[in-house]
Amino acid sequence: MASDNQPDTSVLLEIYRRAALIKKNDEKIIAAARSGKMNLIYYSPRGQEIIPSALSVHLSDDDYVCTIYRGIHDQLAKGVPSKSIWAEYAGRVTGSCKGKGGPMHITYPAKGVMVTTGVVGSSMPIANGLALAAQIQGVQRIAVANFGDGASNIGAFLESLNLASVWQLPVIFVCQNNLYAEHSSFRKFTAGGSVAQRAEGLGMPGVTVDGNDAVAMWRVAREAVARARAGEGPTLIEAMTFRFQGHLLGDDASYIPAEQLRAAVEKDPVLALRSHLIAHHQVRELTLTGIEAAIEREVEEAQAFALSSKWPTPDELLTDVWAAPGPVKTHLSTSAPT
Amino acid sequence: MASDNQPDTSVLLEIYRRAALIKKNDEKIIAAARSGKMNLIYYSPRGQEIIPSALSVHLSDDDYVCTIYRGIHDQLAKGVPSKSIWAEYAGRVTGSCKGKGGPMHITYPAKGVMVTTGVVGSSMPIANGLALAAQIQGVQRIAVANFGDGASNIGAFLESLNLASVWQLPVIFVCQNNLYAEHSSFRKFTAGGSVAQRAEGLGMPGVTVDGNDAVAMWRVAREAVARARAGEGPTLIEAMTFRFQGHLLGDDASYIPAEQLRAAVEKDPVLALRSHLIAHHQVRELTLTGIEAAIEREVEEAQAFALSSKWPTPDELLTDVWAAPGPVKTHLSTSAPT
Amino acid sequence: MSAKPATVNAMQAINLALHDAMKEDDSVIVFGEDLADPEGGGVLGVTKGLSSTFGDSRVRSTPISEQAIIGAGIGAALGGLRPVTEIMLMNFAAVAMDMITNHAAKLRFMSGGQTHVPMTIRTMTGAGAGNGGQHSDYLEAWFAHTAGIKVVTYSSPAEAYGLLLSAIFDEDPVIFIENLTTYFVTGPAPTRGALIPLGKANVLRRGTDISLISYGFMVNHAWAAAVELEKEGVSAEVIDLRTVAPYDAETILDSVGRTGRVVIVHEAVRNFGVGAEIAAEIAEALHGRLKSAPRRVGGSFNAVPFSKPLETSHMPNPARILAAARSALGR
Amino acid sequence: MSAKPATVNAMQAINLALHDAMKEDDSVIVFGEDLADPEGGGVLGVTKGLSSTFGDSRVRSTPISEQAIIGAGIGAALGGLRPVTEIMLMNFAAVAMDMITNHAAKLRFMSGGQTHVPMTIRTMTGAGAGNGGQHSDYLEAWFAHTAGIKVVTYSSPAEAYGLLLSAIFDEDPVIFIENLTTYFVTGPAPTRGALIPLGKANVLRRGTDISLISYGFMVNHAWAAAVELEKEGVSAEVIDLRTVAPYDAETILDSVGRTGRVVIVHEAVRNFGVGAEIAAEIAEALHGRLKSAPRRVGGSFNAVPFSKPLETSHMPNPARILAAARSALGR
Ligand SMILES: Cc1ncc(C[n+]2csc(CCOP(=O)(O)OP(=O)(O)O)c2C)c(N)n1
Ligand SMILES: Cc1ncc(C[n+]2csc(CCOP(=O)(O)OP(=O)(O)O)c2C)c(N)n1
Ligand SMILES: [Mg+2]
Ligand SMILES: [Mg+2]
Repeated sequence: MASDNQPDTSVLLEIYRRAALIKKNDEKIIAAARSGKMNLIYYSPRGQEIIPSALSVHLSDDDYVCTIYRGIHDQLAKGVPSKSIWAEYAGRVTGSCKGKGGPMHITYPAKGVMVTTGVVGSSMPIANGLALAAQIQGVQRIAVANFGDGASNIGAFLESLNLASVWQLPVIFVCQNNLYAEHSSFRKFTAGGSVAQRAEGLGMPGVTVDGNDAVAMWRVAREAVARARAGEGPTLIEAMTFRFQGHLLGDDASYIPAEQLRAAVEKDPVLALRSHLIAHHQVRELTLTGIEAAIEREVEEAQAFALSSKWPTPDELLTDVWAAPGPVKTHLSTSAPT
Repeated sequence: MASDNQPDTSVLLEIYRRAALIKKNDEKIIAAARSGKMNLIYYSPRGQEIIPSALSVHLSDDDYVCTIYRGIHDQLAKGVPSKSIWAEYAGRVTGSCKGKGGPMHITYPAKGVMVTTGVVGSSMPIANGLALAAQIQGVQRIAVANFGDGASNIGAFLESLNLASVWQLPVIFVCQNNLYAEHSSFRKFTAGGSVAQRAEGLGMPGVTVDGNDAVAMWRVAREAVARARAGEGPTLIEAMTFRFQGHLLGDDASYIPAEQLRAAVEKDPVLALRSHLIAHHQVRELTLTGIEAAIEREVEEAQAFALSSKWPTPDELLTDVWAAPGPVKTHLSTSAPT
Repeated sequence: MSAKPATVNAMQAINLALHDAMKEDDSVIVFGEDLADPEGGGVLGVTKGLSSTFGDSRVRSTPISEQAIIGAGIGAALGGLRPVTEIMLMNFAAVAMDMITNHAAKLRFMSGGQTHVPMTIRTMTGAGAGNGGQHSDYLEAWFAHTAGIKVVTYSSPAEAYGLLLSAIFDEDPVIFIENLTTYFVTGPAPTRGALIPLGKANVLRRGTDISLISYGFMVNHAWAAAVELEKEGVSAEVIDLRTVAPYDAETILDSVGRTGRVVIVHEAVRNFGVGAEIAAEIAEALHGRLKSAPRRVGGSFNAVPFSKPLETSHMPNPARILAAARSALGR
Repeated sequence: MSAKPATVNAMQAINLALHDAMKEDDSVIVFGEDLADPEGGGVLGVTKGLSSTFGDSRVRSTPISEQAIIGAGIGAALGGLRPVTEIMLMNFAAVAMDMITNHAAKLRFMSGGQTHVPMTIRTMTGAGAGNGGQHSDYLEAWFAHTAGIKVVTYSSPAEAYGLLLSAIFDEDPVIFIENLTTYFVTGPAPTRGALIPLGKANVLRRGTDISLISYGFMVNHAWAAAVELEKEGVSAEVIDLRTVAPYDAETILDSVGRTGRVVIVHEAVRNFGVGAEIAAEIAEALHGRLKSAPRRVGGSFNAVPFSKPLETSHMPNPARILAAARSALGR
């Protein structure tokens, strides 16, 4: 079935694995939060799993990702271990950020997850800088900036896209358009009605894609990644999707018309991909349940690891504020006194 | 000669009068600064006179204007008396802002000049608010935000245009594209190559016009003003023009190719309109010299007024920081204790 | 809005103040992200009902555009209205810092008094709920250092009502700081329609041995420390600044002049905080009359951490205030 | 860059520091508005020659996009480079305040030390040239109040060189504040290649009767006041903080501990300024050892006015420092 324009089965299976991993983590995090095992502010990515899963199969660990508070799907898809995230969510010293950052600031450089931010719009300017570093260093790395539809109305969006075009940076702007920004509907607050359309005036291609369609998303991402790696500059991808939960855990999403939500949930993109694999790629149910069982174990272990880990001690307040004291440069070696 | 699509002679004459007034003020300010009579930072609008002159004939004193450090043309066209500007430039207490604001902050509410700003991009968000006030109050006022081409790359541009569209505000965004932002050429730093093109993605019409062509500018402005007054929402006008002087007085503009500058100066828009009036509107030389003589007198008087005015006294430092002390509301009249 | 409940929380008090201000004066308008009723009347419901009552012209949800929000507030104020804008969380004020400090605060002065900006900026913040480094900061010192804008906050629901009304009807821009914890703490209902004047501190408790000066939710911690001190035979005066900037120097100097000892408390990080100005002013004005050095208690100097034990150690609490007070008292 | 001139101004010293840093380390990159040679090498020419020497990959002019500039600096730093970004004037830092304070300053802490941001932000400011309310402010107190970012400035060209080098090679973000007046004042040339350490104040002049503490161009005014005081038989110690935050408390407390009197001077408005923190710290640490109250001299509390006589009265000057010192000395 594989063709140049079609991911082969193994790739689709890997996309599914990542999406299912996100879905399972989400399920268990919500359960752990609801049961009081963990106390955290949580922004569920349920419904948006396919976007980073289909994108990240084109990326290596060296490629950079910046994401937002609603970012666990981006982090997991990029390879951040579940247990590092769980332990951070639980506020433990074994978390990716020693518990200092928390859910909104997951960082994991070994997998290229450099910044998770809580300020709308701020993933974009920083992703530019990561791409700039790669460009100047002459390495093949690219950078991905994830953000929401609501972020397309904040100033940093325009500044970032313009600069990326002017410098032809190897960066991809991925707008995960879930049609809501907190309680605000996309159409009501986004003039022009399209994020992708804003790209042209900022000198780069803008593509709208069904982000819940693994194949379509894989294709669009592949092209953007190729452009970036070839030094042809940035791309804006507007990946259409939908948020199954409220803005954050505890939000009942009453502002979303019930019909709209039901329709979206019925087309659950993770289940859709699962069915697609069985129907069109001859993948056996057993293969999938095997993958799912492994995921179940990983997530269970992550939870156990997190909840049995130690809390940080108060002295952690004083470290990582500045560089630890140490020797500093006192003389340049190349410009000696004359 | 007048037609619906053509300003009649009296209107064109008035546009010329405003443009000539700007040109003469500019000439004498530069002379006064060079001779040391006045000590100021000055951003010459020479070359851009037609834009506000052709726009402002569609406006009344009640309409609002926000402009930038390079704003004397916008202020004079809107009717701010030369002497208020001169006295402010000279730092005297008779200046429009008692000398406290200076050249970058000329304010003159009687003519609707509400804000002159020194921060790139900041005229736009504030103009929205003035338009919002008019919209809520149900009055016919509209607001104009002037800004440069360089300002189309700053975040406030996107935020302002989007909000103006979402709320359908009676505001006009006038980008005076003089092809340079300080020493930076428009093409090199503005991805996409067009400011007007950015309007569509932000839900409003964007029009590019030769801002140095009085008739074309008058026409485009008329349409935008009509749209705003009719409650049909905002318009972005990209008025192409050129800056004859450096960014500010003292800048030799060596970064501008000599040929480009020469070509622009040869097509001096003020002189072009003058010739046009004579050639196509049967205006007599005598009429024009009469206008010019009156202008000459006004500017001479403004200078004399400014230079003979008193300086502010140091106690002015303590006033206008907060409202002067006085009685404040202590009880609401409509919500009494129950 | 009918029967007056015996107790309200700060959310209800703020909602009532906005309601009463809008009813009082047609020029009061309210806008910010998610705050109109179609968007749920605010993410926590603080502004619920306003757009339904006063219409969607005067009460508007906005795109996520803090510069445009504050800019629109400035312009609307210049155009004769009394906008109440909202920056959802105080950290996001950083996004609109240019509009607030270079424009809202300065236009009166730079225009030579021709224009002014009677805008209120409501914003909310506070550590303690695990919101982490970009959602919890107290940044009032930035605004206090800016001439032309006032900083106001409250320590009880009733004061939230009266102070917010005064902010709205003030002729200058005011940052009105709300606090997440206070949203859920109830207290006596405000006197309907009564404004509490800006610029005047509130002496919550008279005392003779030491002055505890604070503002916002931390006043409650100062109060708790004072109660504890009483058990130790120490009479502590507790002062709530209410208006953080410009603050009521007279009341403070009078108090510390009498007690000779002072602890200043705020949730913002201690270093270069509002407490520094107050301590410096006291040290200058009362030199030779202080029985011990002025002390300051504030957040530890780091981003607000997420992990519960760290967040707890980061924040001031009654025990830390007590410790500072005891040290000031030489115990 | 060949023969060492006897004297240089701050523009030349800064240019030389940037040049030497770029030569030393390929990871040093420089970008900001108008600063590459095709755009004139900076509006005042401070960065002239850098792009021609080091190429237009490492030295770049940018669009007018302060958020994108600082964001790109943060990202480039995370990616292993040492970016030197430029915010043309300090007031425009307000536009990028979110990037600077919510991100650059906090990423080390929020990532649990996994990432850090060795970025320098050069910016320039200062009253005195009639640039008015939006182009003259000293805003260092905002950054000093933010954990994770340093504030550095200089009082002579040679120090501009050595301190800027240290800022560039520091592992944390640093705001390096330049001053318009200093661009045109010459002084002895720096020792090529020598860094001046951050975090350490410079005792410019030893004295026994009073300590004058300042930073930036105002150090020169403090010096002038000290010279005047000497004529009156008063021995004044003059301290240049060099690193404003975190500042060298040890040197300050040692000095004031000896002299027992202090005047703190900065151009920023006095209220809630850096001087407040220093005065508060001195008052706390040296209670009972001060011969007079700590005094502060700063800009008057208003936007910087345009009109010359107003601008002049707004700013600190030797006479005002002298007056404060005399009052501290009881004269
Ligand atoms: C600058 C800023 N303003 C406001 C907020 C509060 N806020 C948090 S998430 C959010 C909605 C963002 O929506 P969108 O960009 O569509 O992302 P989504 O949450 O849908 O993934 C808002 C307004 C913020 N975090 N930062
Ligand atoms: C936010 C901000 N950044 C930088 C500057 C410095 N600056 C002043 S004018 C200017 C160029 C603006 O160019 P443009 O918008 O084209 O207007 P023009 O001067 O050509 O009329 C710059 C960068 C500023 N005033 N504000
Ligand atoms: Mg969304
Ligand atoms: Mg321009």
